Amino acid sequence: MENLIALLIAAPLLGAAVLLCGGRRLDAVGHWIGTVLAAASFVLGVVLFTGMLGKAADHRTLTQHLFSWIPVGGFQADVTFRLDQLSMTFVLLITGVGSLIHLYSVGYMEHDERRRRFFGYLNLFLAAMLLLVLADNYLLLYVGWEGVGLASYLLIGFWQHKPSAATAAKKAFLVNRVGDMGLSIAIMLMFTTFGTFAFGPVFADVDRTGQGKLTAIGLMLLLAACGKSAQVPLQSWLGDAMEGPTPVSALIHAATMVTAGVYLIVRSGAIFNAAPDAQLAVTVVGAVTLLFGAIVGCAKDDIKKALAGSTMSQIGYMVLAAGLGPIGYVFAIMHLVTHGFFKAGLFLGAGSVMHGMNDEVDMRRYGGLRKYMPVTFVTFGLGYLAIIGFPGLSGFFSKDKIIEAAFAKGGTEGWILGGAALLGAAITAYYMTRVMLMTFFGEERWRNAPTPSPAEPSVEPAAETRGEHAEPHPHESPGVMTIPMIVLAFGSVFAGGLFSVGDRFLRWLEPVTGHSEGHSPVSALTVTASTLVLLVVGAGIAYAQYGRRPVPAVAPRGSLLTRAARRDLLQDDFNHVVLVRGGEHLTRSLVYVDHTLVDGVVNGTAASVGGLSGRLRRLQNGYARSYAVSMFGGAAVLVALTLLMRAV
Amino acid sequence: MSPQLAAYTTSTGEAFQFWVLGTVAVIGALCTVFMKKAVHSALCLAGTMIVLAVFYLANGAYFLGIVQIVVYTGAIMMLFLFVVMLVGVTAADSLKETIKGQRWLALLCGVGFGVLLLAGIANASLKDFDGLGKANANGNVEGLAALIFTKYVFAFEITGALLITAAVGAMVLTHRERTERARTQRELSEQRVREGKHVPPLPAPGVYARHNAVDIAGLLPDGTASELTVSKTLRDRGQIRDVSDEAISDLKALEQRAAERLERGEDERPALKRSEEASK
Amino acid sequence: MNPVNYLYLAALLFTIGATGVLIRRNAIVVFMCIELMLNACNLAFVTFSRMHGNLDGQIIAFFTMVVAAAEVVVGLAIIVSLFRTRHSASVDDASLMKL
Amino acid sequence: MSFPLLTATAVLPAVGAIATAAVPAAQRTAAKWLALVVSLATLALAAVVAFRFAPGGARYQFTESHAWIKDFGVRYELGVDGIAVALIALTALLIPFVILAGWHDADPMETGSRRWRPTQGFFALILAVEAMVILSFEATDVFLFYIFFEAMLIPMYFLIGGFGDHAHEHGEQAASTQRSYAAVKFLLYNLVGGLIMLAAVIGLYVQAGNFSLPEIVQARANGSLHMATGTERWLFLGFFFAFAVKAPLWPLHTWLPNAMGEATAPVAVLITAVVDKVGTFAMLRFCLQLFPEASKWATPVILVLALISIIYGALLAVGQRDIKRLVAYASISHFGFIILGIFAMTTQGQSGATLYMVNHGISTAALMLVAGFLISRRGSRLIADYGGVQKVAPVLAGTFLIGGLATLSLPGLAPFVSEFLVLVGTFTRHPAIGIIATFGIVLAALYTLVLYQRTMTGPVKTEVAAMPDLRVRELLVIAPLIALLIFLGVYPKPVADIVNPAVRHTMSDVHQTDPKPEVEAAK
Repeated sequence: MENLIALLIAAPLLGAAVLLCGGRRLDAVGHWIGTVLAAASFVLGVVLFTGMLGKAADHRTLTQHLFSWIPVGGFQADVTFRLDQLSMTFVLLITGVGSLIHLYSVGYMEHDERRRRFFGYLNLFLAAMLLLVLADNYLLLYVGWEGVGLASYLLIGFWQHKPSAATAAKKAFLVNRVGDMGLSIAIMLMFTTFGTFAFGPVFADVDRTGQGKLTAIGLMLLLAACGKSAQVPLQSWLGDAMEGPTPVSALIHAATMVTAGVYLIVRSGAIFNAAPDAQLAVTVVGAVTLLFGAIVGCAKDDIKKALAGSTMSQIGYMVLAAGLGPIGYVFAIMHLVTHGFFKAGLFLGAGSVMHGMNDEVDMRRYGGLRKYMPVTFVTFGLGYLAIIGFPGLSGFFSKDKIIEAAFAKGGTEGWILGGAALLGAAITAYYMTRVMLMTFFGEERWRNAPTPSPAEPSVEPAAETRGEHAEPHPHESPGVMTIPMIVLAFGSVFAGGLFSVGDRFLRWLEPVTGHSEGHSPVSALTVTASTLVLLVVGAGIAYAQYGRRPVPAVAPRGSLLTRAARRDLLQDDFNHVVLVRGGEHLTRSLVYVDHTLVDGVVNGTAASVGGLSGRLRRLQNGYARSYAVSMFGGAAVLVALTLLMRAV
Repeated sequence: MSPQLAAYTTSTGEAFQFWVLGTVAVIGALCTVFMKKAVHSALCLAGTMIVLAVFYLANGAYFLGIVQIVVYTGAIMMLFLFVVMLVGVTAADSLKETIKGQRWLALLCGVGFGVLLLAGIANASLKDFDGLGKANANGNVEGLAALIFTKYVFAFEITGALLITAAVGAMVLTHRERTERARTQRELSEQRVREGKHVPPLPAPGVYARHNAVDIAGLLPDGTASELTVSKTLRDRGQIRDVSDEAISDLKALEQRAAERLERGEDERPALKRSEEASK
Repeated sequence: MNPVNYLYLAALLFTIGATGVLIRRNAIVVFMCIELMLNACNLAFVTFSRMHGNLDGQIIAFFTMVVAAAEVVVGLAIIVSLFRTRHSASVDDASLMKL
Repeated sequence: MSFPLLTATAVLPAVGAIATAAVPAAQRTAAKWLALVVSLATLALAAVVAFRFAPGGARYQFTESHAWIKDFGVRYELGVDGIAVALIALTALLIPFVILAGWHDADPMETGSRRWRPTQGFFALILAVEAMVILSFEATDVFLFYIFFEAMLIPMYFLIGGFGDHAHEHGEQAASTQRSYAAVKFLLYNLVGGLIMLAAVIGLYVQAGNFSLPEIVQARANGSLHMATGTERWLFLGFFFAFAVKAPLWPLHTWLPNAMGEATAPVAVLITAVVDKVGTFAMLRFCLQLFPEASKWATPVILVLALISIIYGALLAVGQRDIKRLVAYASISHFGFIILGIFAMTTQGQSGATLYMVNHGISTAALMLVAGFLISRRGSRLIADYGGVQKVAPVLAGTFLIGGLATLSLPGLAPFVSEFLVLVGTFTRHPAIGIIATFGIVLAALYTLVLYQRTMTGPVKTEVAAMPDLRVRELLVIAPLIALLIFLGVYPKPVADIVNPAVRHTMSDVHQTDPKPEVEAAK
């Protein structure tokens, strides 16, 4: 049984290798190879899952030791996989959603001549992500961690001829690198503290070490999580990441990779449990981000960026939950899974819309599409209901639990966090309704000439590369694209219920993450009720704004907040001014210093020597007579010396 | 052998001779250095050498004395003179120093070195002379011969080889290999025409009864000298004797005298006119 | 008078010759000065041979003369060829190792 | 006595160099093939050394020792420990690729050009460098080492000055002047270092009475050879200066960008991947073993300098306009890491540093050679002259990206292992320095990705529109390097096992042990 674990990773890895090295002769079948291998990994996952279900709750952890990776003195890093309930959950999510999105991409990327490479990258991503969740020690996890970063870099920048895409990819990688720095420092800290960085021993020794070390480790892990999961302050890359093809946004930047941060925190639960300060930081980050993302999501007219903002905010929820400790771990993961379903579905829906609209992404040029693409409309709609937490759908269960848990943390913190979560729910309802209305309802704004909107200049290259610019003829997407959407829609409808009935999910994960019921100051019922009320309010406002009144084709100037939100709350401007400009100045001045100062000293010495020898050269004037003088003088000196010798 | 040679002090005769000729030698040496013209230097040097020859004799080196006169003063100095002629007898090089500080350094070193030498000799204990009495017992030349052909025979042979080599070397050095074929008259004339200057042969030097004329520039009608008329070698050596001004003054004198005569007789005037026309 | 004076004379002549070598530009004169120095040496040798009562000094002087003869021959040849190439017998003009 | 394996490994390329140089001008291609075959044969010999080397066995193996200059006790003494084996293997491995990559660099240039470049000379010089480098890795006699340490400058000088790359913004003339400037700078810089080292070598002889490294180390260990503190420090500084110039360590680095910028890509690889390694290797072998106390005394300063090198080199790499100079500054940053690891005085640090030398050699070779192919196509070194290459030459772009990713030490590729080891090793002793050094990985990502973005992505520039993709020869050069990068990234154990014992010896020489983790201490 254990030996199958490696195969989980091997399958997509093989796919990546074959597709990337295979060359053009694979262009015809490449996408199918990729899809099949992803599916194979999924099947394998299911097999392992069933096998795991067969065992007792405490004996479900499988480990597979492949080989010793870096053995240097006390530093022993092995390639060992660990498959327990937590990683199992992720394996199924990753491979499942992954396979579906592979299938979807077959249709979506049909017209791209580099489709083979696209699937190669997708497989690479799957492999890296699986490595991340299956690793048994932090260093191996780090490999997967950066591996997904690489895959996301490649996929965001897949249309590299678009400067915007290339820039976005670079930005994503760099911001992630900052997070990775946190992870590596955390690993070093673990090594110095515990002498190892394998999960088991580290968690076992947690109680033997001081508070401070653990807090430091926790904060470093949080930094890593912020980078990968686009949490404040490292969230700026996610919006730009939407430059990538939509399936990528769905798989990497909604369902799986961006949730890695949550996985990291939950996985390191033992450490965080022992470091309350770090936990507090985590919750704060989560709360801030969930509001931040929601606000940004409200202002964006680009459908994908709006969804990206939503992703940010939803992950904020998860991080918040993860920060709550044992109360929240399970719900964090649960929301993570359900979110994986509905957000992937939403993105695929958005992709399908764009597919039908010549890659127009500006929602102000959509409208009334429900007639033209019914399947997309229905699936998207279900996803919408799920995310806003419509009673009975996935989002309702998971999000509701998180809000309760937030309150359950108790004390003022509990109130603040819970309040933030509630507010977030309301805003979520608002911006999602807005998206829904602008896209599928209202009059058909795309009828009049589709001049590219000034707000989204990056659209033009996309349009000219994939499909010509013309009056769009919205149409339903082919089967390969709709089927995954339908499946995901099912997921987003039923997953929540499936998990929550009889706390299945809770009992499934408890052996790994542990669980404790917090005593909530407000009853679960109150929370649910207030959530629903806020939900209605948010949706209502959105309807009032976008359902009743016609939507202007060009975005109005909007209030100060709106404009700020359109610019990601000025976060990018800050980065630009402080980091980019500053960095440029720094490097330029350093180049100058290196050339004038450091090198100048060297060249100066050389020049002075040259000058001196130039002066000495004058003595060698070539006149035999002056040489003769020196010889004669020398002879005289010698005579003098001999005489002196005799005298002495 | 005169007994003085063995003595610690020499005879007053030799002393007298030393002081007189020594002075001459030093003066000669100084002149060698300070004469403007190489010829004079050579002659002064010859003088010095003869004096030295006398000193050799006085020192009992009869053979060397003669050799000195024959080889040095006779052969070598003549060789010098020969070369001096070749390079230019009357070319006087200025004693003005061109290299900065050279002269002063030279004098300084010279004086210093001299002083040191003299000091060295002075404080060397050279009081006892055992003279050449024994050595020259059966003739100076025989003595030398005995040494040369026994003890120094190899050195002797080698010097022979050296002389041969030197002779050959001199020939090699002075022998000029003609790299290109000598140009014929025709070619030369063609070249002249091509260059377009001096198409006719160069003008002849001015000829006057009272000079040998080769080194005298011919005069242009206005009485100034023309370089072209003197051979290149002389020009290089700067050995052109310019007589234009004295010629002009002669002409003046002539006319003056003619004028004096004219006051007596009118009949010469047309002749003078005629001569003027001729001169035009 | 003590024959040592001959040595003093030799030293004087040698110094004069050396100085001449240093201050004269005409190669021929320089060469003459060298000859002067050689002669000064010879005088010294001869005096020494008188001093020590054996003829070795004279022999050396003799050899010196021979070598001087050889040297003069070669040296003058060099001067002549120099003069041919540069049309001057000044040692300063030959301050480069090429024409 | 047994077959002198080490001598053979070094002599083979030397002989090959002479033979190559002797090939008549007409058979240019023959010379190339000869050089290639010789280098491959050397690789085979090096492989034999590597595989017959017993990690558990004696410290120095395959030792050879013959009297050479009796009066000064100079001996022809060879021997390799694990570190040397790894580096010899690296050298022998890279040279064939260098030769293959420079296959056409030394062809006589087309008519109308000023210079004729003797092909034979180019390849002969490369082999000569190989021989000297290998010998300096093998020598256990300080004086012998010094000789080759210095001698390898001469062929390098000619390689840089004689065969520079002609892509210059201001034309051929400017290129050649720049080139000779760079070559002279390289030579003088290293000669000065070598001179100071010579003084130290003599000083060492005065102190120890012989040049044999093992004997001196032994004598120092058992106290029979005592050095005054001041003396030891001066000698240490003498040695270290030379190695720091060669390595190069800030602020002695300025010769590297010129040299690497002006030299052809293969020669640049030779400089940074092979020759410079002698410097860091020598720090590990001579500085630490001969002068343990002085090394400990100087550690703080050296660590700071290394730290400056890391950050400074990375920042300057970001600011470069010239591809090759960018790689050069990146290398400076990496050498900072190596030196950091060496003087962290921990097992992880020093093993990591040794692995780093190997991995950096391979990764830089990959990146630099692809860059060379790129430059040879466009005829310009300026980043600004490129754009959208990946559209026209995807394979080239891909390999370039992999090289870049190796340079930013992406996990899964070899450099990550070594870099992380160095960081951990430093962190365990000097946490602050470790953390600051970690910023280097962010900067590395910055300069690599900026380079890739500016050259490979974006709209296709008209000048590169007709650019051909990698040819077979070039693929032959790059593919193995990349495969090696991946293999060593996934399974570095073999190299680590060879290196570890040697590092353990060194650690004991400097009387150092790894700090214990807190938990252990608590137990």
